[in-house]
Amino acid sequence: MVSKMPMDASAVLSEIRKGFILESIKTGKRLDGRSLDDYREIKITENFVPKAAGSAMVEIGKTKVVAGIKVEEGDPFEDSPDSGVMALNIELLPMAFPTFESGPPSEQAIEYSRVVDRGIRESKMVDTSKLVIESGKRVWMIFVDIDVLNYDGNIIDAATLAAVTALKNTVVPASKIGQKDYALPINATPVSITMAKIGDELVCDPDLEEEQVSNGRITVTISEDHNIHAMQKGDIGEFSLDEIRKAIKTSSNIGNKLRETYLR
Amino acid sequence: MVSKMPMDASAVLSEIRKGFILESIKTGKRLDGRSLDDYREIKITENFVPKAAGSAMVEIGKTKVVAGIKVEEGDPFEDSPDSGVMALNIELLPMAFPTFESGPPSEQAIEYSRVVDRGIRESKMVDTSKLVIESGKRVWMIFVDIDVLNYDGNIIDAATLAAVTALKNTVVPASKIGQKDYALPINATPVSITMAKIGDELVCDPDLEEEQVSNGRITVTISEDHNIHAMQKGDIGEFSLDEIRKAIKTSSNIGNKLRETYLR
Amino acid sequence: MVSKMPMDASAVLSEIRKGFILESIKTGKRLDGRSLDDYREIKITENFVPKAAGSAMVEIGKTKVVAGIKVEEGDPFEDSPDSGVMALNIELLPMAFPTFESGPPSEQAIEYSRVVDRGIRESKMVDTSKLVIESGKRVWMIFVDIDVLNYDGNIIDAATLAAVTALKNTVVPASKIGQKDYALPINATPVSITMAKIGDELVCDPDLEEEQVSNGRITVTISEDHNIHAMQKGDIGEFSLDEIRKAIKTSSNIGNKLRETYLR
Amino acid sequence: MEGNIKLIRDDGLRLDGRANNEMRPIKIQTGVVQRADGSAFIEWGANKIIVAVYVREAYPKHAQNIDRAIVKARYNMSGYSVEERKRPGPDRRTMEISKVVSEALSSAIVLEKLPRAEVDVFIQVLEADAGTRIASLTASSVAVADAGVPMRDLVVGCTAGKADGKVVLDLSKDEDNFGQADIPMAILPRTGKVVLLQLDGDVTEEEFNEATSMMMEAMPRISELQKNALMDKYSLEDGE
Amino acid sequence: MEGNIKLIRDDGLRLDGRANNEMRPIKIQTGVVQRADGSAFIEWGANKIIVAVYVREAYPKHAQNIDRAIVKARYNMSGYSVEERKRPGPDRRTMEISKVVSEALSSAIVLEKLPRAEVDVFIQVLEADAGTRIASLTASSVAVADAGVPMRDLVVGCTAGKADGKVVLDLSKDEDNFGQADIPMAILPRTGKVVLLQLDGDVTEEEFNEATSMMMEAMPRISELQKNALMDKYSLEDGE
Amino acid sequence: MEGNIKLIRDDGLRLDGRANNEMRPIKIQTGVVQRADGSAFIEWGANKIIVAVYVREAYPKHAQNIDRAIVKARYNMSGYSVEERKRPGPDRRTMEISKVVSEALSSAIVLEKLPRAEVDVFIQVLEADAGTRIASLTASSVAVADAGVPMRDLVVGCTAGKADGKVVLDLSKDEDNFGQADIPMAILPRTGKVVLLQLDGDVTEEEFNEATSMMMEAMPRISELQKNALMDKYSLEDGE
Repeated sequence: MVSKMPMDASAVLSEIRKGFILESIKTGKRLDGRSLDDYREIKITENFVPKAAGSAMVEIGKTKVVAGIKVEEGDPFEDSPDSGVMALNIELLPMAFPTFESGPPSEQAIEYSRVVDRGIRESKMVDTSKLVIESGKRVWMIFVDIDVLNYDGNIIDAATLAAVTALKNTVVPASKIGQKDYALPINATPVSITMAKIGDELVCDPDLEEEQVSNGRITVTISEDHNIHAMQKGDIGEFSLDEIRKAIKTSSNIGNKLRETYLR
Repeated sequence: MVSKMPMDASAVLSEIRKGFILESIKTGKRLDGRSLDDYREIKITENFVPKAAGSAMVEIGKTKVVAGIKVEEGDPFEDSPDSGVMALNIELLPMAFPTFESGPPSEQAIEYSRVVDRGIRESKMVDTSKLVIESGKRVWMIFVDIDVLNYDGNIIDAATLAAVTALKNTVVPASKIGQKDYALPINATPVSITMAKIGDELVCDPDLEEEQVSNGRITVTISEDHNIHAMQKGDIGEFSLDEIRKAIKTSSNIGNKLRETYLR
Repeated sequence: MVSKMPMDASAVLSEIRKGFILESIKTGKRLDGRSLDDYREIKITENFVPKAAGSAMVEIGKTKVVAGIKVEEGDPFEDSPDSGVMALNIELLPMAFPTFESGPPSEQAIEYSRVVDRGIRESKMVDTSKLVIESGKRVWMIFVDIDVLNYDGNIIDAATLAAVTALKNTVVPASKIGQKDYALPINATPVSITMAKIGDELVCDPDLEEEQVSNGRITVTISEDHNIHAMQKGDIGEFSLDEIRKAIKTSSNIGNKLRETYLR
Repeated sequence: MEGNIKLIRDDGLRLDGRANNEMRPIKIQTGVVQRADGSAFIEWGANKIIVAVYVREAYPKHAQNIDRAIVKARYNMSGYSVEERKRPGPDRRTMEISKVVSEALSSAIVLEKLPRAEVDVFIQVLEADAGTRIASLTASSVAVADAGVPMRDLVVGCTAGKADGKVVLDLSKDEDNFGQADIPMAILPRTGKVVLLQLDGDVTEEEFNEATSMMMEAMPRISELQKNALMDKYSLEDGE
Repeated sequence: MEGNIKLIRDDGLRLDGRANNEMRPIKIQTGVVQRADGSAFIEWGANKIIVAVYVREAYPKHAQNIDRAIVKARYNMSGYSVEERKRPGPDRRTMEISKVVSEALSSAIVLEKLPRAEVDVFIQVLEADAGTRIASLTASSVAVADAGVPMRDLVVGCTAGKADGKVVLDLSKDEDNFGQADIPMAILPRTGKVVLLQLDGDVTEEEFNEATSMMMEAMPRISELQKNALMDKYSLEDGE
Repeated sequence: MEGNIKLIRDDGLRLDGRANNEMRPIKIQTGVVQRADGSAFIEWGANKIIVAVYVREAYPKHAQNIDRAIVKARYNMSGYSVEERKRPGPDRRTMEISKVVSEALSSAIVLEKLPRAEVDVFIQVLEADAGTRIASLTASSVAVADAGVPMRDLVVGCTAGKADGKVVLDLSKDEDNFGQADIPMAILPRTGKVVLLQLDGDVTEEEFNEATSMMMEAMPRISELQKNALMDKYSLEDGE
């Protein structure tokens, strides 16, 4: 489906507004009063969808996402007979932004999904070895569906927070197969920190306007062991190695704070 | 695929012609001489496709459809191990009308299919309990495919008539699995009656021009027990509750006549 | 996906250039110096993709294709329990020509695939009876994927040459199931000869410019038994029966030469 | 629709304790999708549905109606909204719902006031528990009004059906699955005109009449909730 | 194409009693799809195929040829037309048939007489019993003429093949499934020029020549049926 | 990414005999797809990848950027390029690679020099053996230059990762499958600025720094091969 009014998202931002954003960031303050490392207000509603096996609504400023988990029986992959399966998908719903379209996922939706998925998968958050029903034959499949309801920048961090929160309150419905329900076994709590490069600065948790003036985005996903489990440079733009190393340090600090505040 | 000459079907009807239709209906007579409750001439050719398990061509005026049945072995649904499966699909073939397109079914085709399907399914016409080969493992699947070859209004009634006729002459090919072929077990004979609201009147079996000037359509499917098994208000427009109740009475009368005349 | 700059491939050829081609062919010589029956230079690189079960790159002039074979376990067709399965597919990669598009295969790609497939299949080149692992249950499936990398006319012959060469060097990986690897059993070596009708002449191995001025194409696939296994008249245009019979004679002669030179 | 499961208790109430003509609780809220021109969130029993509306020039040009707006509702279910995980994208059921909801809204919107426009109504079912099409339409109507689209009236919907042989209002999930009929209906409350009506199952003429009367009685209460949701927003906006 | 099944009886006739060079019965009728610009219905043995033709401006603009028409045939099979239920929509086989039929018709239509136009030929196979592509093309040609599209000649088609080692005309389903070769061909009868030709199987040059000669002999009879179908319509129209 | 397989031999070298910071052999060639505006073929270890570039007006018009070019890379794998036959068409992995490669190239191309244009970069992986995205990007950059598209610098890429707990350069297939981390990176060598960076696995900050330093050291050698490929072509062209 083609979009109704073809438009480049960045076109909506006037040159004057762009100038304001850039000038402000040079001074270390952002237009909404945040310092460069500040996140917008974060609101988490756990178990937002009681019928799901786990769920959470996460709002970062006006960005709003819902993650819901379904746990179903399925076949293991041939090359990992003793491991459950996790599949994660972000839908950029057309309600969330004028240029988001119905239909198969866009490159943007797929990139976001895969970055969030890697952070969770590589941190070994979910202990998939405890999701085996019968070795090589039957395992639990964890479907993580994340819907973006309103888009105001920084989907990746909102989606990671929502998915991690939802997984942490997920119950495996083992009673369906005559066993006892049990909490999804969790080994780690990954947090992703996304920064935009605006002018010469790295700015945490960019809102939509900031994304529109940025030259590149970088995401770092870190778990409580302080190790890096996923990184992604996105969008057109470039970073020096120093900037990347600085991004890692920032992520480590802020990631810890977010984890302690929102993911206990 | 986009249509060749983008056009709104209603655009082809001149304002003058619309006026004629409306004026005429006010007087209780339609342009082709029918009274408000009259159907056009109905012609049914049974077993039109001898290779199918059952089939019929139905013409209502110039509207022409063919229904064909295939009966194949398949798996039952998990939640109904002792029941055969029926799937019904209407194809609005691009040959039937200039704006009908190839490709996946349109919303219109899907709505029509589902209305026809519900009338047949909810009247319990086909006794699916007698289509079980092995409980929970193997059942007969009844595929009802309805092709619209020429479109001149009132597809739903033509398709219902064609599907019901075809099902009534369907043979289950049980000899394929070493049993005896048998007639598809039939419990009821549903008939659908579709009316268009034109001006302040309800008009049975609208032709294409009448559909184009109507404000809403209503279909009622009734079987010989006089019970209602499906209803559908379609298209933009509105009905009073009185009109709807009148539509039910009309359907009951005309449905009986159609059943006796065409579906013995 | 729509093409970037909508254009009819034939539109790129000027009327003057067309005149040159036609005039030249009348004299029995083509613009590049070939006589009517000559092929362009043919270059075959066997085992171009060592990881595949078999492979070949074939260049005919500037037309360049790669065929690669994968051999995998799979289910036999219900109606041929004692036969392996072969599936052949040509991809007209968008890199090969400005109007080739990504997405599902075009009618052109499908026609080419099916003509190449028929020549190989009907000549009984691959002895599929020797590809059975367990009768009715498990067989070897031969996937022949042919990618067109650069398009300068006569895809069908290049693809047939590439597929036949690749099949001839294919190894069935039977060691995967505890048996011994073995060379794919080959019974015949089909060669396809494609001619274009240009003016009143039949011209072998047309290049792209010649295809653009031609009125019809004819392909004949012949194996060493001299029997015809596939024929296809393609494109808009017409042939007399005499021309077709002449095409068969030409194919028989040239096919033998190609087989001896390139497919020993 | 099977009838062999007991859906009415010995005390005459339904399994969830409701009387025959009793609705589930409903909450409606607007302004929930800031990016959109209008939006609404409805909780109807355990149903949770969010709707956002965008009003724009129809595109491409040849898809425009020069004298009126086109209304396109798209009913979509989240993967986690139902018992078995729903695969993304439309299916035949959701496409039919999108069509009847579009038509019901079109019957209420003053289409001629928005020539060449497309009113896109995006419906997302986050949690489904019977009656989603009617809850979606009821919320959509609020979201459309919230977007400032001129309407002749707010569409309001409701379902009735037959469970254990009795006519009941606002079917629960069990009643929907195991009852004998399901009748969703929507009206323009000012005139009482019906803009959506479907039925499937097995009902007599008398049962149909009983069901529609029951729904007609319930409609004003739901209509009130719609108006309150819109007023709350504007009074809040005034108060800020 | 397997050869181990007996397809020629001891009396030298085929399983269905036909001689080697004998066609199945053919009936052609026009004016069967009233909505279309032209149409035809063909029964060829047990094949039942309906064709409708629409002539219109090609759309979008950049898909037009400024100096001639585009011909687009679409061969489509009904779900019930074949032994195993056919899923709706094109597959590789039907797409190839659509292409060769389009090209054969294009070779007969005076394309330059209809610049910017698209001739849409919708072919629906209601019952299939071997030889559908040729029966489709033969009927399409009548439907195109019925639509008033200028043609140099009516395309007429036929098949021959090899069954039990013998060359036979107009293959039956069994001969198609179990014979050794299938050769569909179509010509413009005035000039005898070939506009469609395909072959698959195993034939010698001599067998090919025998098959094509056999088909050439049969063509005029089929051509006659096409003309009669068109004349019937017009004489009927005159008579009304 | 599992760590239970031995990837470093007792002599400290890797399974294929390379030292920690040793690359696989690389060959680059241009002018391999004559029809295209630019092209390149890269062999990187057992990887075989061909890239062709077309520069054209973006279509349709409303998809154009009036002040700069759009870059669209499409990474595609041949059916026979991997262990298990790959079905044709994009999947989620290939779509992500297409996106990051497009963005990396966009960061190097002087987009403003080609207003309204689309630079189509078609990448075909004929044989895959770990590190294809980086090899594709490295070759794409050469193909784009070969097409005469103005660039600020040739993008050059490389991977590092962790295998058996040690940081190693240019992962082999086994190291990719059974190692603990994979870090593809690409830079503009003149400034050292990073235009592509991904990571998945498990690394400490120190290991990340070691890996990136190792890659930075290797980049100039790969960059040299790119330049030679372009020079070879032009010297050959001069020599002809």
